[in-house]
Parts: sequence; C-alpha cells; structure tokens
Amino acid sequence: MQLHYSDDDLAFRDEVRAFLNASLQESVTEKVRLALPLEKTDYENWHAALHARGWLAPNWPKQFGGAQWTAVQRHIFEEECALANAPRVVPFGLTMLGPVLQKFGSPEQQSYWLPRILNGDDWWCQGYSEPGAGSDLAALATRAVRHGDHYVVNGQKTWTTLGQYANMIFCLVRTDSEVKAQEGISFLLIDMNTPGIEVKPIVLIDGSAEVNEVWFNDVQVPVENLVGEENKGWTYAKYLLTHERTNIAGVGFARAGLAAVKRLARSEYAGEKPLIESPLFAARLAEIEIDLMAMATTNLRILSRASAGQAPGIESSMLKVKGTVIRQSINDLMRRAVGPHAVPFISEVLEDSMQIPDAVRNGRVSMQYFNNRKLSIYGGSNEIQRQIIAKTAFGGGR
Amino acid sequence: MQLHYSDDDLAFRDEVRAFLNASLQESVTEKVRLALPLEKTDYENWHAALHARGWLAPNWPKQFGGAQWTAVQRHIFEEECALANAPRVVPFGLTMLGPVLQKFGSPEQQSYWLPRILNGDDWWCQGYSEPGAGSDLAALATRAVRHGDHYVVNGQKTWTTLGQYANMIFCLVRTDSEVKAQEGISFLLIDMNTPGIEVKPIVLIDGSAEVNEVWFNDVQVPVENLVGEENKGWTYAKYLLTHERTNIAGVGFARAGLAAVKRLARSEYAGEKPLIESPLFAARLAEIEIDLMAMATTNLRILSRASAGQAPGIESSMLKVKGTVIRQSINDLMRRAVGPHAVPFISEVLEDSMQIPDAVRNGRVSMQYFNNRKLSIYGGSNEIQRQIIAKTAFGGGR
Amino acid sequence: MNFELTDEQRMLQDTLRRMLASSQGSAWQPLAEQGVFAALFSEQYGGLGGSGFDIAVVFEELGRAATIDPVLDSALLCGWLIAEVASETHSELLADIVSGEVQLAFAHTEPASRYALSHVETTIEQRAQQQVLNGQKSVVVNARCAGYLLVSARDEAADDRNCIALYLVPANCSGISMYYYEMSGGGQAAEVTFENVAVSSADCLSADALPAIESAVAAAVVAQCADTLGAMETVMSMTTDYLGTRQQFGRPLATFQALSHRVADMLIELEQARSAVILAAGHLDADPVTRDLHGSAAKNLVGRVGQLIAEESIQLHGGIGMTDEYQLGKYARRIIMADHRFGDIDYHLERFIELGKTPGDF
Amino acid sequence: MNFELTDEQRMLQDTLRRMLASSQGSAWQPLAEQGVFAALFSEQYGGLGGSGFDIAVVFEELGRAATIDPVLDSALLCGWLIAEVASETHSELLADIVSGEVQLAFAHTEPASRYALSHVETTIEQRAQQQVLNGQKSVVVNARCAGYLLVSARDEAADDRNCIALYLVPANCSGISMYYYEMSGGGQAAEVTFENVAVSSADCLSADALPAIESAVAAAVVAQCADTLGAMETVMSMTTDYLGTRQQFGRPLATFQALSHRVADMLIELEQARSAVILAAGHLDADPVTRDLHGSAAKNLVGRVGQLIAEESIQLHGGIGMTDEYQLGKYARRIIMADHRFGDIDYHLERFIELGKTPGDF
Repeated sequence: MQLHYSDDDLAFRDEVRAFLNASLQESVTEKVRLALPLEKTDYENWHAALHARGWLAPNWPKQFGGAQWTAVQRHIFEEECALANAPRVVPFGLTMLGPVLQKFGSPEQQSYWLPRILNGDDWWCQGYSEPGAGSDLAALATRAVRHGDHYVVNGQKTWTTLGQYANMIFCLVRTDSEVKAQEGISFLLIDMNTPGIEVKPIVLIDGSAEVNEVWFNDVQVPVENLVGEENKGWTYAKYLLTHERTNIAGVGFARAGLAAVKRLARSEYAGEKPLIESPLFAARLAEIEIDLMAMATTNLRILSRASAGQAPGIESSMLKVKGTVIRQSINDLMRRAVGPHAVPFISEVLEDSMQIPDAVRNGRVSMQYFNNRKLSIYGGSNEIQRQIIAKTAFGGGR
Repeated sequence: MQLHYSDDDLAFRDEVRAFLNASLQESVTEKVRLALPLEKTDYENWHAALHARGWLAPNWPKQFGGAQWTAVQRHIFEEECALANAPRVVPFGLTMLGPVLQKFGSPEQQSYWLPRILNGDDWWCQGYSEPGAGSDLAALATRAVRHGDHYVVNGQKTWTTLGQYANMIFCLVRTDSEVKAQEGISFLLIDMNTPGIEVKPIVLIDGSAEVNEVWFNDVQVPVENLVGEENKGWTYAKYLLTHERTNIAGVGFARAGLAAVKRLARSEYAGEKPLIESPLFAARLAEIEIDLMAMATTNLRILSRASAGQAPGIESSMLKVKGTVIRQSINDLMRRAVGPHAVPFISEVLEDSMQIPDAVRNGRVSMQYFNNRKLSIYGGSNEIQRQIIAKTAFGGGR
Repeated sequence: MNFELTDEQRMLQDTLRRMLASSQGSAWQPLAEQGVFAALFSEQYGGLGGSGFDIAVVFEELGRAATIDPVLDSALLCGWLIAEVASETHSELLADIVSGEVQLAFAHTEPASRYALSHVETTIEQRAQQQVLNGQKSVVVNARCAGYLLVSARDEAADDRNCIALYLVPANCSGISMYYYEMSGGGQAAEVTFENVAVSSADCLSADALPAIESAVAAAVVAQCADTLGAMETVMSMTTDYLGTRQQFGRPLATFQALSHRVADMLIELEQARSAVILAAGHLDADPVTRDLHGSAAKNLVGRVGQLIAEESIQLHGGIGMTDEYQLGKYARRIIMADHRFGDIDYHLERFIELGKTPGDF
Repeated sequence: MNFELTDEQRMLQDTLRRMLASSQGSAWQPLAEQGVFAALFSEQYGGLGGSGFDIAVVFEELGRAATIDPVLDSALLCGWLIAEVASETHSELLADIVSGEVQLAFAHTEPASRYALSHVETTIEQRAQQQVLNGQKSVVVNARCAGYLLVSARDEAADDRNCIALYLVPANCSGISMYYYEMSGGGQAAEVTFENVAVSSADCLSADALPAIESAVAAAVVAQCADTLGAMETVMSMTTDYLGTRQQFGRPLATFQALSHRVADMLIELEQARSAVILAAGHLDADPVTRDLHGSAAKNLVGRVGQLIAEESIQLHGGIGMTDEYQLGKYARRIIMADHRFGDIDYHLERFIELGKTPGDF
C-alpha cells in the first residue's frame, strides 16, 4: 500500500492550484465561502474559463472533447476546487446528460448537443422527480403521446435545480401506461421555450429559490429529441444515476467546511478562551474530523479501485450516507459556533447581502444548515441507500 | 401540578428506610452492590422478612394478603430498595403468576397456591419463551395433549430465569394446533419434580448461569393445574404481560447505578484530577443524569395516572425502551470509569469472588455491562416496543 | 404528587389553543384581551398566575401555533425584570406590560458575550451634567416594536458578576441606532448601537441587576423550553399524518418499518422533553441553584430532542419538508433556533455540571 | 496512491486465514513455524516486514479468528521495545522473540496510571551492593507465560516524561508475586507486585525509555485496531448470516426493514474503521506527532465503531447472542475490551485534540 499521491499526482495538484489561483475572482469565491447566491454570469464565466483550459469535462472521453482524467486526478481537482471556494460546475449537461448521449444518443444527437454543452450554448436542467414520485421514480405520471413527428407532453416535474436559468430540460416521460411501472418510460430532450411550459420557483426553508416546478401543458417535442429507444428510458436513467458519482462523498466540500468551522471557532470566544478550546466543542469537532479523515480514505480506496477498472458497488451508497451525515454535522457545528448570532434570517434573495454587518451575516450559517438538510434527501435519499446496502449484504454479493 | 411527595408519602418513605436499615444485612447488600451472585437462601431470607412485615405483595389486593399500596407508594418502595441494594424479590410467583390466578384461577387454585407464594413454599419460574419463539410467542411449539385426567407435555422452554431453584413452573403450551397461531394455547402449572423434566443452565457471555433451558419429555400434569379455560392461555399471558409493569423503567436501579458511577469516578484519577472532573466523562455522566431525571418524572406521571384509574397505554413501552437504554448507558459509563481495570473476567461462578483483590474485582463492572445487554432484549425486545408505539401513533389513538 | 393542571390552567390552555388555531398574523391584541399576559405574573405584580406551570401552559400553546408575537422577550422577560427590580417605582409601566399596552426589548447580549449573562462591556459614564451610555448590543429581540429598551451597562470595565446596572431607555433616544432583521425562528431583532446616549439617574432601575437578570432568564428558559415542546408536538403530528397518508411504492410510508421505528424513538424523546419542562417549571420558584440546575437540564434535553425531531421530521417528509410553503420548515426553524437563545445544549450541560458540584437536595 | 497489499502481504494473509480457521486452542507454535512473528519486525531486527501494513495484515487475521495467543503483548509490544532500546546488547533475546522461542510481558501500567504512559511510581533504588525494584503493576498481560518481564521504574518520584527506566527481569525472581486472572477479551493477565526485587545494572535496558515505549505502543495501537477490525468482520458476517436465516413472524429477520437499515449503518461504519486502520498503519513510520495523531484517530474511531457493532449485533441476534455457547459473545467481549487497552475513545479523542494543536502536515 502507498497512501500518498504519486509525483505525477502532486504535479497535477500544483497545476490545478496555479490555475485556480490565476482564474478565480475573489468577488466570486467570497460569495461561495459565505454561501451567498451566485449570478448566472458567475456560473457562465467559470464554465468558460474551464472550457478554455480544457478542464471542463474531466469525465468525458477525449473524442468528445473531454480531459479523460484518472479517478485520482478528478478527485484532486474536485477537492482543490472546493478548498478554493470555486463555483460549482453546473452538472446537468456535463456529468448527467453528456454520458447518456455518449452511450445511447444517435450520432446526430452527439454531434449537435455535445459541443453545445461544452460551449455553454445550452443551460440544461433535469426533469426526473414528480410530486407523486420522489424516491419511487417508477411511479412517474408525466405523459408523452406521439402524434406524427411530435410527442405531446403533459404533466409536472419538480425539484428542478436552477431550472430558472435553463433553456433545455431532459425528462423522463411515460410513453406506455399499459406495461409494468418501470417499463414504458422514455428519455426526451425538451426546449424550455416551447409553448405550454411554465417554470415556478419553489422557496425552500432557508429562503432560497434554486429549485423549481416545471409544468407541461400540451408541449410539442419533435421525435428526433427522443434519446435511444422509446420505452427504454429507465435503462438510461439508471445508467445516469449509477455512473459518474465520483464526488458523491463531497470530501472537498466537507474539508472546506471544516476549515471554515475552525476559523470561526478560533475567533468566537466562550468566556476567556476561544471556542475551539472549549472541551465539548473541541470534542465535537475532533470526532467529525476523525470521521472525515476516514471517509476521505474510503473515498480514495474506492476511486483507486475504480481506476483499476473495478465497478463501484454498494460503496457509493455508503459514501453517500456517510458523506452527507458528515457534511450535515459540519453545518451543525457551524451554527453552534456562532452561538446567539445564528438567529438572523439571511435569505439568499436579500439583495444587499454583501452590505449586511458581519455579526448579522453570521445567520447565513443557519441557512446553510437548513439548506443542507437536502443532502440526505436528494440524489436517492439515505433511506434508499441503506436499502441498497442491506439488499446487497443479505444477497451475499459483497 | 405538584411535583413533590405528599406528607403521607414522605412518612411512608421514612418507614421504608427504617425497615430497610433494620432488615438488610451488609453481607447481602455488598453482594448486590458488586453484582455478585446471591445464594438461594439470600433470596429466601429477604422474602421472609418482607412477608413478616406484610410488604411482600404490594400489588395484591388485601383479600389475598397483599399490601394494596398506591402506585406512588410502590414506586417509593422499589426505589428505596434499589438505592439500599436490597436483593430483588423473585417476581415469578408474586408479580406474574399471582395476579393471573387472582383474576382467572379457580377458588381452589387461589386458596391453595396464593398462600404458598406468600409463605415461600413454592419457588416459581416462567415457561414462556422457546428456542423457535422469541418475541413471537404465537409460534410456540410445546404441546400438551389431554389423556383422561392428565395432560402430557412435550417440548422445550428457554430463558427460564432462576429455573435451577424452582420447584414449580407456569407454562404456555399448545393444546390445539388446528386453529390460528395465537389461539389453542393454554396456561398450565407444572411441578418441576415430575418425571420427564430436565433443567440445563445456559451460560451467558458474562459467565453467569441464571437462565435455563427446561425440557419436557412426556410430562404428566393433572388437569386441575390448568388455569382458566383450555385454549384461552394467550389471553392470560397478555394480561400478565401488560399488567404490573410499574417497575418497567427501573428508575431505582438506574439511580443506584448512577450513584455507583459517581463513587467510582471520584476515586479514579485521570492524571492529576479525579475522573469526574474530566470534561468528556463529566459530559457523558451529566447527559445520562439529565435523561434519568426526565425519565423518572415520566415514570411518576404515568404512575399517577395509573393511580387515578387510567390504563397505561404505549407509555409503558416508552419507559421500557428509554429505561433500558439509560441503564445500559450507565453500565457503559461504569466500565469506562474503571479504565484499564475493566478487563478481568470475573464470572459470578468464581467461588472466591469476595476474596479477589479490589483492583481485579473492578472487572465485575464489565460483566454487568455485558449481562445487561439482555435488558433491551427480554420482556419484549425494544424493537417490539417500538413497533407497539408506532402502531398506536399511526392508529391515531393517542 | 399531582401532575394535573389546575382548572384555571386547563381553561387557559383551551382558550389559547382555540384562539391561536384561528388567528392569522399577530395575535397580540387577542392575547392581551384574554388576559394571557396576566397569567405570566403573580398577584403581587398585578397578574393572575406567575408560576412555572402557568408560564409553561402559555408558551406550549404559543409554540404549538408558532405564534410570532414577542410574548417571551417583551412580556415575560422584560416584565419579570421590571417586576424584580422596579415594581414600586415603575408600577404603571409594569401594569402596562401586564395588560399588553406596551412592548419592551431587553438589550443585554453583546457581540462578544456569547451566552454568558455576566459579560457586559457597554459602559455608563458620568459626563458633565449627565450620564451617557456607549456600547453595542446584539440580537435585541423586538427592538423594532419596543417603546423602551432595558439596557445593561457597567460603570467600570470589570467582567465579573457585580456592578451590572440596568437602565430603562426610550427606544427613540438620540444616539441609538439599529440594524433590523427577521429571525429564522420567527419574529424580529436588531443589532443596537449606543453612542453617547444621555440618560438620567432616574432611568437606572438597578445598580446590581445580575440576580434579577438570572431570575428573569430562568423564567425565559422555562418559556423557551415549553415553546419548543409545543412546536415539537405540532411537528410530530404533521409527521405521523404525512407518513400515514403519503404513498410510496404502493403503500403508506407509515408501513415502512425503518421509518416507523424512528417515529417511535421521536415519540419517546418527546415524552422525555415534556417531563424535563415539567421539572424546570416546577422548580422555577426554588433556590437559584436548584432552579438553574433544572433549567439547564431542561434546556439541554429539550435542545437535543428538538434537534432530533426537527431533523428527523424533515428527513421523513423528504422533499416536501424542505419547502417554505409547507408549514414544517417554519416549525423546524423555530425549534432549532431556540437552541441559540438563552444558552445552547453545550452551555447548559456545562452549567449543569458546574451547579451539580454544589451540594443540595434536588 | 495504491491501496493494494503487496504479494507477500497477500500470501501472509491467505496463509494465516487458512491456518487460523482450522486451529483449535493455542496457535503459537504454527504461527512461529509460519514465520508470522518475523512479519512484525524489519530486517534490521531480524524480521521480514515490520511496516504498519504488515502488522495490520497479521492482526486483522488474529482478530478475525479470535486467536487468544499473546502475539500483541509478547511478540509485538515487548519485541518492539527490545528492538528499540536493546537490539545490540540483547540480540539473542530479540532473535528468540522473532522466532517465537520466548514469551515476555510488559509490566508498565500501574493501579493509578489509567492510560497515561508516563505515570510510573515503581521505584528503582540503590541499596548496598544492588539495585532493588519496588512497586505494583496492573494488567500485566501474559505474565503467567512470560519468561521475562519488561518493567518500567523510576529512580525519583517525578511524574514527568523523563527518567523512566526499563528493566529486563526474569519472571521467577524472588520478590515478585502475581495474582493471575483470565481477561474478558481473551488471554490472561496478572497484577504483579515487586517487593525488593534485586536487579543488576546490566538488566537496565534503557534509562530513558519513554520514547521507545511510545513507539512500541504506537505499533500496538495499530495492531489492536486491526485486531478489532478483523473481529468486527466476523461479527458482521455472523449477524447477516443469522438475520438471513432466522425466521420470525413467518419470514427471515433480514426482511424487517428496521433491522436491515441498522445493518446498513453497521456496514458503513465498518468501512470507516477499515480506512482508519489503513491511515494509522500507513503513518506508523512517520514523525511521532503524525504517527500518534493517526493512531489516536484510529483508536477513537475503531472504539466507537466497535461498540456500535458489538452492541447492535447482540441486539439483532436477540437471546442467542447473549449465550456463551454461541461464538458472538466471545467476539463482542474482545471488541469491547479492546477499548480498555492502550487508551479508550475519550483518551484518544483528547490526545487527538492535543496533537492537532501542533502544526504539521497530515
């Protein structure tokens, strides 16, 4: 065993650091650090900078314009981005739709859509969840009925992240209701500007409005926007869900969060001493740090196996659960750290958020605490993950 | 609301304390305090002392020779006994069989068996669980087939506590296998000296041998030893299980345990300071103490409602879960308190246990820790209790 | 021993529950009309109640309905402070508080004080003919609607238990500036700056106010815990209703055993919280050590249970629990934010340990 | 980065697993014959391994099989001590340890030392022509079978890090008395009293042994954690097997969701424990701060996970899990008692916090 990065990996890390150092603007990293909302242009600029460097699509094969990094390189990149408070790369086109098109799309779809994703011509969003189908995707009810060279789509999608910025959405729709629940589902690409589509923001408990409901009312979609075969959409959706989960553990986010907690706990005072020297707080912090050190290693172990060509099994479910629990504990520590100053409601939609006095802006950490309750709910809730783990354990297939 | 004991209750408590002070022998309380095994005569002497005082059967009506105390008085008595390290009163005749006979027994059975319980003529044990029927009593397989004026019993019971001392056992047996699982069960009183009965001790992970397997091989039981009606035993068993659970929370045991932890933590040193001043240990201790204070109050609230004639609902399930969790945490603290001295294996069957050096005898607290893992398993496992609580909550019947 | 409410308390509870269930927005006026504030004070101060249990009954209902009026910070906390230190000199003001005519705000916490009640850096100085206040106060709840501020200050820099004075200052005094904000748990507060605010010696309610502050905060702790208890009751019933109704994979969520066992654990802890509130309420009139020991026990336990119930409820609801439109989030914020007022679970655990070293019978 | 075992390590693992699966009672002799002890030492000391990963591979298998031989306390701990302080003067003894010819016991912990390595009250005094040892040692593992004891002592009463000497004393010396006992986690130990035990200056292996003790204990911590990891693996497979087989209410326990989700959490934590062991093993040769930081992290995490898995396994088994006849109890005791050796979870959490204050790159 060799726990440390190879010289090549270290050189790569230096390269990443130098790039981040040169490319990130403080006005943007400051917003990320304080969990303030980004402008659409903040995302777009970062997308363009990465594209210019050829680092936008680490997971894409070279033939489609990807960087084709090793799993360890991707891990290094993600971790460095998180520690540098880089904006996240909007994943819907790059890490979700892209691989599906590469595997199941027609040559025409590949040559039209993939470059547009890289160039940032389209802003994609995701239409999976429905009000009646949360963890139970097979229950989805949005229908597409074929009329000549068009599908006519009716129904409602929900939890569509950043849908307010998107001009395209990829959707799971029901094309056959006679068959068993998971069959009869198709994978459609839909232009958000088609008549009959309405987007409504959902305000979350922290006042944020990043997720949306999307309504479809007799929306016409050309048949060439069907990916793969009709009624095979479930297969593509599963591929998308199990594929590309290298960052599921969120190690970089957790490390950045832990660093932020430590900063806070050194400047907050409990009596004469900084909070970080209070035994109970220090114990909470240390326990999470120990858990995180172990999880980061688990993550690397799994990555290194993936690099060696082994398919990730229930380990990604394990990382999802432990990763979200750790990140939520860090958010919990963060609000504890600021003590009485956790109470201001500093919604991300407040326009003068950069002008708020520091003491009041501390309330932002509570918003993050509430917002990140979502981590254990979305992307396959932790209950679903436990179910997967247990099923495998009792199936004997470890 | 009035949280404090009435003057009458306080006077009663003083009376109990005076009695315990005068009646308990230090040679016995010392064994209880150190969780060392008691002799059969230790139990018998204590039984006799309580009987002489008229305090043996607090839960029995006066007509059968009981003390007919209020729920609060019984609580006071149980708590004082625990704090004084009194031996426990073997409950199988007094709190389990007695009430069943009083409610369902024939006048002949009542007049014969009840005085014998009070006088200590019989040592009863319980034959409910079977190897194939743990929490699922309806699956029990021990059969009784009637032949003239006898039943012939075949099968196996297990987890029979103190069965090695008993001369009588009350059993659930299957008398009809044609009907639904919970019907066709009868309640039989069986003389342990009947030919065909064999008792084998089960050694537990702490080396103790208090529980037993009881084997029945063509055992003849006179039909007059059937309690109530044939095939109605499940009703009596349920009555027994839901009735008389005033001490289910084990508040007295928990208080005595917490006092013992504090004693230990004051004498153990971590560096220059007694362990009780170590912040992490103090925090563990305080959290359990806070939980216990609340649970003791929950217990009193439920007792006071029971005194007012209201039937206990899911509260006894709540007390069972929380009570066992708290007691197990106290055992956990106890072994943590003795640090490296927790490792000696001091089984209760070691004969010279009173001669072992103090430092080595500290290992006894680990034995208690392991032994008390049973608390959350027996008497309806905590999983069964959670099931009952959830069922009621979702039935809307709170 | 008796764990039943008195008839008066039960009537108060019924009235409140009915009234708050139908009220929209502020309930201050109806609360005043029903004499609810009077229930928070003993007869000696013009009230009709004032015991720990009276307070617990009122705040459990306010929490259950998630009422946003500043009953805790203005009526109870400031009211008790006035009652403790100035019931004779300011009897009229006290009467106005009891009747709900006037609102106040307690300007005590400072940017660096965290949860310590004795940490006061705000100064009171004699300058020429007058006294001036200078300093910065944090999280002054209800500052926006308060006619007066109760301001703590010292005439020397000593950070000890003595010499903390309490001033009654009209909120519109020149030299006072405020930065207002909404609070996550409901209601509003402000950061308040005092810059050479002139006060007279008649405005000084007490020259040594810490014991009174501790007493009033002890009542606030009971109230806060009862409020959280009430909020948790609502959350639990929302959660069991939702799980009983919402279908997934063809059957109600309630039939999934892994979820239902978690609900059972939440219900067990809710009973624990209820007992802790009862204990704290029942010892509010005890000696300070006993009082604060039970207060800290309750604040710690209710804080832990609150976190469990708030987090688990959101998780068990799934996505819908995250939305602002659904009421759960409002309650979850109220419950979690309660831990940031009057000391959090760690602060109270440490205080419990400290107080436990004092020999006593509790 | 590479998380694969070397070919040698994998062979060692396979050999051990096969051998221990079939061995009954003591496995000392076969272990020695297979050269397992040599894997614990570097070539410099006559071994064939000695890295943290070599140690982890060996002890994971010993834990998995619940082997009771004193490999940890005699071969590894005492062997490393001799190697550190006396590899040249006592090369023959070291060779005998590496070959398994001789067993030792480390007499260091005292009744009042708890987990502190620097707490030594046992004295060494010059009397007339000789030196004498006086004192009391606690939990001296393997004392009964040890040919020699490694005894720590001081020539002055100072309770600091300096002046802790290490003596090699034949176990049958006059003046040594022992009270033997079995240990809950397996194996045996003794309380050992030294009463004017005469030693010569040649018996003194080191006059300042604490750094060596800390280094050897760091290796023991890796070994203990790996042992617990192995034991937990066995426990998890017993538990999933049992739940998959045992029927209740007409279906296998594994189909009860509340139970299966708890199993999932146990499996998640088991992976955490494995990673913690890897980290500790991989830093055993680092500078002392980095080494001990990862050692403490592992001992804390493995201790927490061990408690979860031991307690939950018994609970999920129900009654059968409580019986001595079923193998689970033996493993549960081994896992829980591991927390009482070389520092428990609280001790190591505090040490982790303390070490974290030292700036460093880890």
